[in-house]
Amino acid sequence: MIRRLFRWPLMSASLFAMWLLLNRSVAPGQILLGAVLALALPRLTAKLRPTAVRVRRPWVALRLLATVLWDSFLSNLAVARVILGGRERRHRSGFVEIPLELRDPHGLSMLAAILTGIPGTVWCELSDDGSTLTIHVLDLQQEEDWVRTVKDRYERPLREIFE
Amino acid sequence: MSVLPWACLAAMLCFALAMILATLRLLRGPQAQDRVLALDTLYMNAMLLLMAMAIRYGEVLYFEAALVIALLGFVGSIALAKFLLRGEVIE
Amino acid sequence: MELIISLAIGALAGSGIWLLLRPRTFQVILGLSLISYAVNLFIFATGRLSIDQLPIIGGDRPIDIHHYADPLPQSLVLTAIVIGFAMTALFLVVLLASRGLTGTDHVDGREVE
Amino acid sequence: MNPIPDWAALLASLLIVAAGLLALVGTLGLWRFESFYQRMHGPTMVTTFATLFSCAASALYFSMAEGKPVIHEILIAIFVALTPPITTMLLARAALYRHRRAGKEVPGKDDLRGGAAADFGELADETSLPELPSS
Amino acid sequence: MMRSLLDHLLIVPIVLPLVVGGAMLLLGERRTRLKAGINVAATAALLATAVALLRRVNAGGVEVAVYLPANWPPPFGIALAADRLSAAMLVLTSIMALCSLVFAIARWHRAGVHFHPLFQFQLMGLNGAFLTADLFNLFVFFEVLLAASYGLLLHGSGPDRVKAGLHYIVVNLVGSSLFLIGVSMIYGVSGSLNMADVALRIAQMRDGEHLLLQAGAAILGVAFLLKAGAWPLNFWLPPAYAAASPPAAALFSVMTKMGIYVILRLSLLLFGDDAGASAGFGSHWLLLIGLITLSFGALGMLAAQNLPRLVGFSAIVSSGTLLAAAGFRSPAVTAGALFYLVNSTLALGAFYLLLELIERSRSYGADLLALTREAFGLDRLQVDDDDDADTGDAGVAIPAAMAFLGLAFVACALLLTGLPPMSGFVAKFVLLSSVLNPGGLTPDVGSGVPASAWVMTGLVIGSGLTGLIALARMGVRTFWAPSGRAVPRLRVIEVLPITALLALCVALTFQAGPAMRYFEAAAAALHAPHDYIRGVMAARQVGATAGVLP
Amino acid sequence: MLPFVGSAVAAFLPANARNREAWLAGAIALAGTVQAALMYPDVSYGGVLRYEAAWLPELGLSFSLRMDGLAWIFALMVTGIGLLVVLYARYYMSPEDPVPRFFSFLLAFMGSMLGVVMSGNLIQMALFWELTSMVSFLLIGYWHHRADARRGARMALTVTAAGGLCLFAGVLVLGHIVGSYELDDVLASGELIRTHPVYTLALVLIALGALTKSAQFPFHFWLPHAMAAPTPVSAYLHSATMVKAGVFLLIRLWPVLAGTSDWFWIIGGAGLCTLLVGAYAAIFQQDLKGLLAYSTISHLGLITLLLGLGSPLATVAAIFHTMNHATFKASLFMAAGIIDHECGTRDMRRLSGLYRLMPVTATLAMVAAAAMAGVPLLNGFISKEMFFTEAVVVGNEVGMRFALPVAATVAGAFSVAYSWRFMHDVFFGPPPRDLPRTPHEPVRWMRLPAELLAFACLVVGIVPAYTIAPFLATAARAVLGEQVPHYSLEIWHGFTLPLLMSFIALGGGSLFYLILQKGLRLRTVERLPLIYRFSGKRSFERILTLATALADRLTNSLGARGLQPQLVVIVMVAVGVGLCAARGLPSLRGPVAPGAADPAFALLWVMGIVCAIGCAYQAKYHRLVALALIGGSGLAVCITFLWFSAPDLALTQLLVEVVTTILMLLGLRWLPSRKEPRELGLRTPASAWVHRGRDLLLSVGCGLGLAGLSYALLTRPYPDTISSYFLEHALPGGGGANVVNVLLVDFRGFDTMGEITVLGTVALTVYALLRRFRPAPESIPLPHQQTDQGKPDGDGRGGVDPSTGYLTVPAVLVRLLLPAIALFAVYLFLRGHNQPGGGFVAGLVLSVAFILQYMMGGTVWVESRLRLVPQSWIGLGLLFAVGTGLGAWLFGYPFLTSHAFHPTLPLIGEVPLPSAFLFDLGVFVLVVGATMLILTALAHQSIRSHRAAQHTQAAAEPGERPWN
Ligand code: NA
Ligand code: NA
Repeated sequence: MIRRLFRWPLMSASLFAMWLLLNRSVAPGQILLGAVLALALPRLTAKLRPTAVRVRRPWVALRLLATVLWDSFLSNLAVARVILGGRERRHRSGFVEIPLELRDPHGLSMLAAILTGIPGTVWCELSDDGSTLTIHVLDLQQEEDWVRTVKDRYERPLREIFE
Repeated sequence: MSVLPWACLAAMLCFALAMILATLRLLRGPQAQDRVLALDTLYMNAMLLLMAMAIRYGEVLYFEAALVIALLGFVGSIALAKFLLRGEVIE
Repeated sequence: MELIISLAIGALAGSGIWLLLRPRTFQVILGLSLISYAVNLFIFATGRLSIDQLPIIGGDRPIDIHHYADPLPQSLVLTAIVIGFAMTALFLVVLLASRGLTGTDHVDGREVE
Repeated sequence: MNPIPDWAALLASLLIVAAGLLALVGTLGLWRFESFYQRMHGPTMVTTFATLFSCAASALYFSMAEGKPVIHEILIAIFVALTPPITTMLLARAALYRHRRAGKEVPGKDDLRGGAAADFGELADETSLPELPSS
Repeated sequence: MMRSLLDHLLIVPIVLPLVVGGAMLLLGERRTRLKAGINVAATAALLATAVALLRRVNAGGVEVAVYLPANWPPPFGIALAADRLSAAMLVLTSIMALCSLVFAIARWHRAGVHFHPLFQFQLMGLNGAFLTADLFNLFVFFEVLLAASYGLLLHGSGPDRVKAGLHYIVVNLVGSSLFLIGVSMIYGVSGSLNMADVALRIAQMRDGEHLLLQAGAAILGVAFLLKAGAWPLNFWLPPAYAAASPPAAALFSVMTKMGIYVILRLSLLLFGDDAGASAGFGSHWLLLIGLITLSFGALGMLAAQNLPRLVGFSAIVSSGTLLAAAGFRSPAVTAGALFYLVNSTLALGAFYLLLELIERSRSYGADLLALTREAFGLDRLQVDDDDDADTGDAGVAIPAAMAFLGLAFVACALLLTGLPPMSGFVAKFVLLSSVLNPGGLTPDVGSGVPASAWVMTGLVIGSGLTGLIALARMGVRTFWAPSGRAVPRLRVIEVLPITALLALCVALTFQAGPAMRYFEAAAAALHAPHDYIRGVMAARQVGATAGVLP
Repeated sequence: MLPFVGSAVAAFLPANARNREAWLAGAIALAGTVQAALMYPDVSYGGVLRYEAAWLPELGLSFSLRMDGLAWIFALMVTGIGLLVVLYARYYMSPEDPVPRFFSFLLAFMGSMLGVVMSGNLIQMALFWELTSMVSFLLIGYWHHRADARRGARMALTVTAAGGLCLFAGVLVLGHIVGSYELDDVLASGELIRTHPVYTLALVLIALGALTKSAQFPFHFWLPHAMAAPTPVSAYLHSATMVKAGVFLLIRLWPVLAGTSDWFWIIGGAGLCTLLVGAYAAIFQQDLKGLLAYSTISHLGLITLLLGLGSPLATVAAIFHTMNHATFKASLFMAAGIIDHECGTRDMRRLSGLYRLMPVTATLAMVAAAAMAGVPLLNGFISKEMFFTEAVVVGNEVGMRFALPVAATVAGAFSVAYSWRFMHDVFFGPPPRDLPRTPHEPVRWMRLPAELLAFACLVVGIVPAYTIAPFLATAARAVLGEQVPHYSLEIWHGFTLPLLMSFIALGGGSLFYLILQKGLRLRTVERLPLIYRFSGKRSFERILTLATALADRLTNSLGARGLQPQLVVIVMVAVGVGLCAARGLPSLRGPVAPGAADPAFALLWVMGIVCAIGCAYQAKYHRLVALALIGGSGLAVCITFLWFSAPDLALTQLLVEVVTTILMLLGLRWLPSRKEPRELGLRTPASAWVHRGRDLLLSVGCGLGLAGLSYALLTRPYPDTISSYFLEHALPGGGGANVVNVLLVDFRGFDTMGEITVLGTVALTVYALLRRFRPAPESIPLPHQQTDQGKPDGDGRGGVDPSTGYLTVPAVLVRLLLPAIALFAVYLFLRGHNQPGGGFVAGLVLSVAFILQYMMGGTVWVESRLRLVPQSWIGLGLLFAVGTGLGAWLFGYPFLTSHAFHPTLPLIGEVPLPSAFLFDLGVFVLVVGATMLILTALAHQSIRSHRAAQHTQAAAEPGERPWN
């Protein structure tokens, strides 16, 4: 019974946190209601979420988050420079194909969120078999650098977390 | 006399200008995907505008609307994108 | 502010009317949507413009209409938005049906000339 | 609302103005870049640090004003991090498809060198969809 | 302190259809027979309620029955108010509803899904609009009735219906926008939505404001004129009514009258003699528009090449007549107009029902259910449609079908052209006599009547003539032409409603005296709305403080 | 007292047997005759019988019967001749004819006619008057399989009923003048009427009624065509009764209307023309009944002329001639009918020498014809003498010293001529050849009516003083009262001018006939010499056609069938009306100072307006662009709401925006694209530019108008609004801090109930319409995107997740969001009463969450995992909302009264639970149901395409096998 209730602990926890954040209150009533909802909603929507999430290494995740934030900050500045800079700087963009080993859908999603969330790179296309990822890079100097960056900085931690 | 309202106004002006830029792209295109992208950007800027407004008037409730845009503003854009990609929104 | 919002209402209504008078059903539906924006803003404006006066009781504002935005036009607009949404949906389906049954998207169900 | 300390006001001001500028620059990118794929990069600035700064400014301000920590802005940050990839990916894929259909090889050899991407901007506008399948 | 149902009488005509409609949705798409039964029972109950209400307001003492849904005092909460006019309209609506429903059960209700709930929602809208004393609530009920009417108009689908429906919807959406603009302007100037309250506030308005209010009222008026089918806002009407399925069209004959009702009600309430600078606003325009509409309708009847279109134009004629009558602003004329209104509604309803039977005799069987499934060649795959076990027309065919059709046609034609012995003649007499003798019948010693009265008389008579010419042509073509048409099979439940409506008209002829007394009282109250205003404004909440349980 | 009621009732009890019907009809007619006859003592010497029943007393309309001498005479004529006609018709009608209908109409007619003559109220008379037109229409068209019958019936109806309407109008005018519609009152107010300014109007209208009914020039043309009716009908209606109604009316109102020059010229003029034209035309008819019809016209003209002369004596003559004409003409018609019945034709060119075959009938006919010609010793002679006398006397008075007598004599001669024609052409000459039937004498009972009538002609003609005199006196007194002049019904007045005229007429007429017979070969004349161009019938039909065409053109130019012109008109009217009403406004800007403009807000609306105009520009060929642009405007609206303190509106607007976009896109799938004209190599015609210019002006004008209105409103002082009450009572009374929400669910919850009904209704309509949806053929195949790219994996059937490949990532993210969005919906719903939110917004949010899943997983996959029955949700939502409202009844409060419960729970404390909350729950459920129903109904259409694609594949496969 308990196990069935807590089949989606991470999601339930997130929902619970979201509820409290939304209500900006930690009154007992809100906690109770939040708990009920946090347990009920994942259950009610379970059928529509066929793929399960498994997060193994929370530490890696935190470290990844920090990396991403920092990269993103730098990229923001870089992209701003490109936009405000001269015409020639805006002509160094191009596609990069990256062979992927990550297969977990949630891992892929996170990778997508990361790549898209970092200015300067855009997730464009994942081949149907999931083996090759095409991204578009704004300031493309060295194709190989980008492949390495993506695989080392993001793919590997994600594989650790999700696979 | 605080600097914050003025800062907020300045930020709001920025966001509004950004919205106009997005609108220009929306009008100009040239392709459908550009326009969808512009619309999405428009929404995001609008969300930021609302947040600045929330600070400016010290009213936390404006934030709710921003939250709705953050959570659901993308739905219109992905519907458009899906339409471009698949020819229909719901298959 | 009053002038801006009046101009906004006017521009929305004008664009809407222009589209309303066009011969294609899709133009008409967009025109109706624009008109309903204009009308909603117009209704809203009848309660006058109040900045930072949410019609939510609380804080230390005296309960007086001059410290609150007029809630009544707001509730009217809400109703109007909902009804407008419903009508847009209906009209959309009717125009689709008309396109399918008549073979044209002209509002009169046949091409002129 | 209680008045907030000057340092907080100043910090919040800086954050929100920075957010404004970032958003403006990002959207400017939408306007200035010449190919669709490049244009996709600009708005990312709006959804990342412009949003983050705004959220920070808001959290700072409301925490000070209400005298208790207000961090619900974090929700916005999370959602804004999660949702744009969906649109962007679908759009990018759609753009690729449409370009291929129009006869361009994307991503082709030229693209990897850069420069040729500008050509895509001149493709015929095909916005009046859906089209008839070309038999 | 359980209060009797009688206290809630005013809300029943609104709540009953809503409950029944909602409950029928839970029954799913099948089980039309059960739904038909429920629907008939509910509509009959509605008729009973309406009659009870009419008796109540017609009894001495209670002139205006007021009900406060949600129990907030006027002018703040929404108020429902029934006076003689509203009650009469309710009765009329229920009668039309019952007749068209019974007619529909013969076959039409199977032509598409959800006929029965839509029908009930339509009734809810009509009843609500007749009862409400709140301007915005009026808008809401207008939308309810329009939404349902869209559904009923499109019921059965098919190219003509969809085409006409498209126009009808667009036009009405524009009308709704005007409605909203008008109402909100009135609110923006007067600060109230309660009709009685607005009427009180108008009297105290300063210069610029009353002009703005009049502008609002004028725009509002355009919306109602549109619904009433006034020229030049009525081009949508003949095709829409012709395309609607007959039971829907019959019910629609009440809907043009809805526009008239509101115009009468509001113009006399808001711009009555006490309205200060705004008194009498718009009546000249009403008269003018009415007369033009009347002429237009008369011309249209003459020009019409088919029967449904002809009847549509005769609906326009009756609208024009009523609008012009409203423009006279005289209690006597209004009373006559009300009599005319009832008569023409019944007649048009009967005619629309009859039309279908006539058309059926023209090409029997081909008209029914425009089927659209062949589009894909996938008939089987589409979700199974609504036809239950029997396909509808296996009933008792009544004998002498053609004779019935002919007689009914003649009766309808007489009603619409205002020829004896049907009540149409009495209606025209009543109307014209009061137009020519607004102060009652007294020897005229040179006081004279305005030219408009003569014009009105001429046009009403002239419209009768064009109607007669057109209907005679159609009738001869339909019934006397040696076309060897098949004798249609009619079912008793198709004949019954038509007969009932015509019988009511005959009864109206004989009971013209009592009916006129009722309408005179109704008109007097309309023209001197003090009682209405006082009744609405004086309504009290139930219980001392609302919202807290005793 | 009420024979016509009995007859009318009986008329609607049709039986099948000819005899029974005839007996019934005969009995009623006989009863009527007897009853009428029995009333004689009461009405002679100026007595008046009255019967009155209240009908519409307030408006001066009562059901009143009034029998005086005139009415008595006419009533007797109606019933008496009616009796004879019934008897005649019993044998005339063939067994194949639907006799019940005939007799029922005949009786109905008798009733109506009695109603006309016995009406004591003018309105009631007009009523019966029209009734006679109606019934005569049915009787004329009795053999409606014949084209001439149909045409004749329509013509008669149109003319007489139009006249009847005029009469109705005239009577209304009379009533207006007199202040009463009662005949007694009207008859007492002759002076008032004749001096009233609208006397002429009344006279013209009433004259129109009378002249059309009595087939007077220029409305005479319908009567000959009415001869398509069965002969009994002609005999009854078109000689004895209905056509006499006009005359009756003129006699009836003679005391009040006559005596003016208007009267003389209108009535007399029409009568004179009719007299001559009718008589002249009668000579040249080939149809027996046609001859009789024109002669009837002529005689009616004579009567009308007599009445028009305005002298009392002429009026007496008119009454007398009316009676005489009824007798001889009815018998003539019966004779004609017998001939027709026996010979099978009425064509005088084919008939001849019938005297030998049917001597009795011939004798009868000749007696009657002689009476018609005015031969001495027959009744026609006496009244004609009176006419000649008056023509001489009155002609001198009004300055027509020669014209009137000459005209009278000429008319007399004509009438002699056609009487000759009738007698000579039919009964004499060589025996008839190749007739359809071999004629012989008819059965005795069929001849009897004619015999009786002919006998009456003789008797009255020979001994008038002992037969007709008292009755005539009675009638004359009823009309003229004390004015009754001295007159004598002697046959011999000595050698006077009238006698001379009589003889001139007799001789001249005979001579004229001879000349025509020999010289013009009368039998070959096909159309009327000299005046055939002025055929009333042709003019009538031309006028009708013209009127119809004109009406058609007018309707088309005053109306429009297209939508755009209609909308242009509506918009123009709305703008015009608004401007007109507000034109007195001293200045647009009112006294209230506007607030300081915020540059950010201005920029926002620069964006909003650019989007709106862009949308207007792009919508025709670039739908997707327009859709995106309108989203920009919507966003501006939404932010504006928030700017001016309307968070609920902003939320709702935003969500509606999102849902609408999805909806439109779902729709665009089925709307084939349009190509720009330049792509197709077309040029826009100039007329289109004109239209566009007009529309542009109109839309700019409309926009400025609305902007002006709103600016005027915004700068006017804020009224003392009812909203203050809502602010004050929201928390204490409504139990919520968010006043807008309290308004929605409590103060004006009734509106919301209607609103959700609208939503539900529309959803049902959409669903019903899509059930029978036929998409455009071009849009049926799968979109090229899908045929080109295929689907990554499966089609979602059998639970296989279709979101694989490039759809994986979006699907994962969207599915992760589902519980979050659902939670958000719950949040918005729960706090709606105090903060922005509420059932509607929450419902939309949840719907969007579901639709997102549809977008990712496809319809089939989602619906295999999520069973929503949106229609039940709609029903449930409605019932929940209404149920909450009805709950208040239990506590004795009106519908929808809100109650706040405040249960205190352990640990949590007091929980505010207003009943409005339950109401809002209903709203929530309904909104989810309706939105889902609309969206999924559209989405389900796509399944068709997929199936169609599968079908074509499946069909293609077996075909390919043989090749492998
Ligand atoms: Na990026
Ligand atoms: Na305010």
